Amino acid sequence: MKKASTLSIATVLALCAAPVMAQKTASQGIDEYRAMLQDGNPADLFEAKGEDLWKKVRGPKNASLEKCDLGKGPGVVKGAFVELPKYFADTQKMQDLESRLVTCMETLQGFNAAEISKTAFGRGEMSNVTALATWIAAESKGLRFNLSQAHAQEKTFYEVGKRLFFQRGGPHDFSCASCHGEEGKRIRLQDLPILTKNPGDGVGFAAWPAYRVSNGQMWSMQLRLNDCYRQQRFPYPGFASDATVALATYLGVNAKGAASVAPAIKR
Amino acid sequence: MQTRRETLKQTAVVAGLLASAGFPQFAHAAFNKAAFDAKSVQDAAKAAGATSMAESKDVTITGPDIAENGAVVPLGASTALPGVKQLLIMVEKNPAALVAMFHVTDAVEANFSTRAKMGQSSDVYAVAIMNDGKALWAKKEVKVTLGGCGG
Amino acid sequence: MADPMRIRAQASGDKATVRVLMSHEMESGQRKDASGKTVPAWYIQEVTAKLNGKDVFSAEWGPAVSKNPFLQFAVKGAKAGDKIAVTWKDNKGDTRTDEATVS
Amino acid sequence: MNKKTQLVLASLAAALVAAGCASAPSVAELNALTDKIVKASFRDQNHVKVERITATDETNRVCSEADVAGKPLDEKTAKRIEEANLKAIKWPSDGKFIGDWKEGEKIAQSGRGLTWTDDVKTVNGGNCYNCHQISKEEISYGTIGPSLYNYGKIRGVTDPASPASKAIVEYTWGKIWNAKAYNACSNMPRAGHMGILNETQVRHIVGLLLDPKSPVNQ
Repeated sequence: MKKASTLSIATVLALCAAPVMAQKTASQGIDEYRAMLQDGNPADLFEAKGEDLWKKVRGPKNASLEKCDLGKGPGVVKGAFVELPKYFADTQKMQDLESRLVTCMETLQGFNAAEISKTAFGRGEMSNVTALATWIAAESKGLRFNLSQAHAQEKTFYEVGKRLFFQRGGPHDFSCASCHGEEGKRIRLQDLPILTKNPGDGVGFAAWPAYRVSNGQMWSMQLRLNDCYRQQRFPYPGFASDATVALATYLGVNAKGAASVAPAIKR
Repeated sequence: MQTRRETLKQTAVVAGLLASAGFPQFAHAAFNKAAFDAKSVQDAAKAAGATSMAESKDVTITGPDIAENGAVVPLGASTALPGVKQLLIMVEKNPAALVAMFHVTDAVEANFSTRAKMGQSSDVYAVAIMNDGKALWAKKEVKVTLGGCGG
Repeated sequence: MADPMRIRAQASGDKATVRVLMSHEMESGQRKDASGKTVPAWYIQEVTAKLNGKDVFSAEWGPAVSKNPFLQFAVKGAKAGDKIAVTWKDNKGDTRTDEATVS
Repeated sequence: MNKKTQLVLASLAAALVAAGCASAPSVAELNALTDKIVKASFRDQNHVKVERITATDETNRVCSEADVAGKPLDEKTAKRIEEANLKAIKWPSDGKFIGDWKEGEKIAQSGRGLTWTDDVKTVNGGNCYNCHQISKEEISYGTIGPSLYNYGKIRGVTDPASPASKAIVEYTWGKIWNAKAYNACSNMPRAGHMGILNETQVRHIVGLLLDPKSPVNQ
């Protein structure tokens, strides 16, 4: 069987059980193509921008984000990414990385969180949130996902996320599970990670934020989920809404033990 | 599109920058618009100074056999031949064939890589323009596939 | 102001391989926006590089170079500790220079 | 985050505390909370309305619940769902099942339509290649559904108009129109039933699969 992995090209080549010869050649070609792009991931550009934004004095309160508590104490960046989403006592809610960043931008820097959340992806402060998330994720590269399920809300959000994952709807009756519920499947030539369990290192939840070569955009996890819902023909999930955080909790808990490669480079 | 006035203004800026940076030895760094506007591989090479064209095993074009996405196709051009003035990377079926023109000096290897946009499957070319105006080229086919769901 | 480049320069033997990522839209001039109007071309036209202040590399690009461009070239005689400075200039006259130390 | 959900969560937590209950919320409570979170989190965007996921039919509801439980539907429920969907199939008004395979191929290739970024006037595609191999020429195909290459040939359809082919022709139409008529919780969309494809488009797809001249059957 084929194991979905954009990283271990050799593994894919070796394990790729393609039905016809022409197909095999094509997928080998695609794997070579992906390998060629690994060196020189433009996500580096966003990572650099994010680091700069973290340290820069900005906003109405003229402050940096260096005191932001991402869950491991004020200013601790390394390791935070692989433990999110989690429950935060100060806001009394479940937050993912982006939701938490927006909270810090409001409390520390004086930005308007609601305004940022309403901003389209890639625009204004939202593009800064994405760059920040890219850098923070990069600081946990190689670390393994290990979300807490200690707090009652963390458990509840996992359960809600599971229900969202299997929620069929829209004109096509699609749920997340339609595409990500079985191992070794593809849409067109695109490998689909199974997301009901740990899909492996650097796959699925452990690959985003990622740079998308198709449109030259840096995609955060929020945008990844948003676009999945778009293609599912679902209505629009609010940025950092409870549904997206619950779904991310389900995916993150399932990814326990997977090493993060974010920021990755994707089609 | 650019207005004529903007073009003129920009030319002035470029000239000013070149002068202030004291770049006279890099006179060829001025943008060769004719080469980049040319539609075909031949016309672009000619505009870049080629007087004749011949296929050559001494020039190498690198790229994937299949590109999952035409927006980003890694391409490289190289040669070990002495006397190379410029190395060009071209995509035959793009609206304008020329993607990038690298000026070869004694200080760098004649080996350059970048990434190109491709509108469709096409032959891609590496063209080495020699000091005497001869252009030596190599080509390979790159297939561009349709990716995910959208299309 | 354009975002900074990422430059990696690595010496091996008698040369240094330089890999550069630039932050730029590289708008082709072929694309139409939502209202059907052509988005004007906006792209890096010239890239130059200096080794310890001396010109070593120059290239001209068209709008077919990908967004957020990647460039790789090798500078002869460069060694660890040398400075590589890369400059790009686009068709609107915007320019940016960044520097890296060869490792 | 919005206040509505926070309230829901707070009240849920309060209820649990008040009951002196340290155990996890019940399935019913979690289902109710999920519904509330969905209502609070999703919004209309262009022509795509929230009702698309809040007003789903019984088929989607029972299949989602079975998926969450990790168990297939019980036989009786599955049968009921399949019968209801079978009854809802609209058969070709003019009795013609087989359309133009060339048009069918175009529809099978297209994944357009019905997202919030699609224009409401977009002609919907069938999304077929996203999940199925169909013709041998197209190498960019998905594998969520089975290969449909040689679909008609394998099933011995040499003349779709012949009485011998009637059953398979009808099944093919029915499957595309409403896949849940044959498999209650199939991953396959109900192209005709949900208005993704119109009758003419379904006819072309059936042609693509069953016409002996179609590349599918070469």
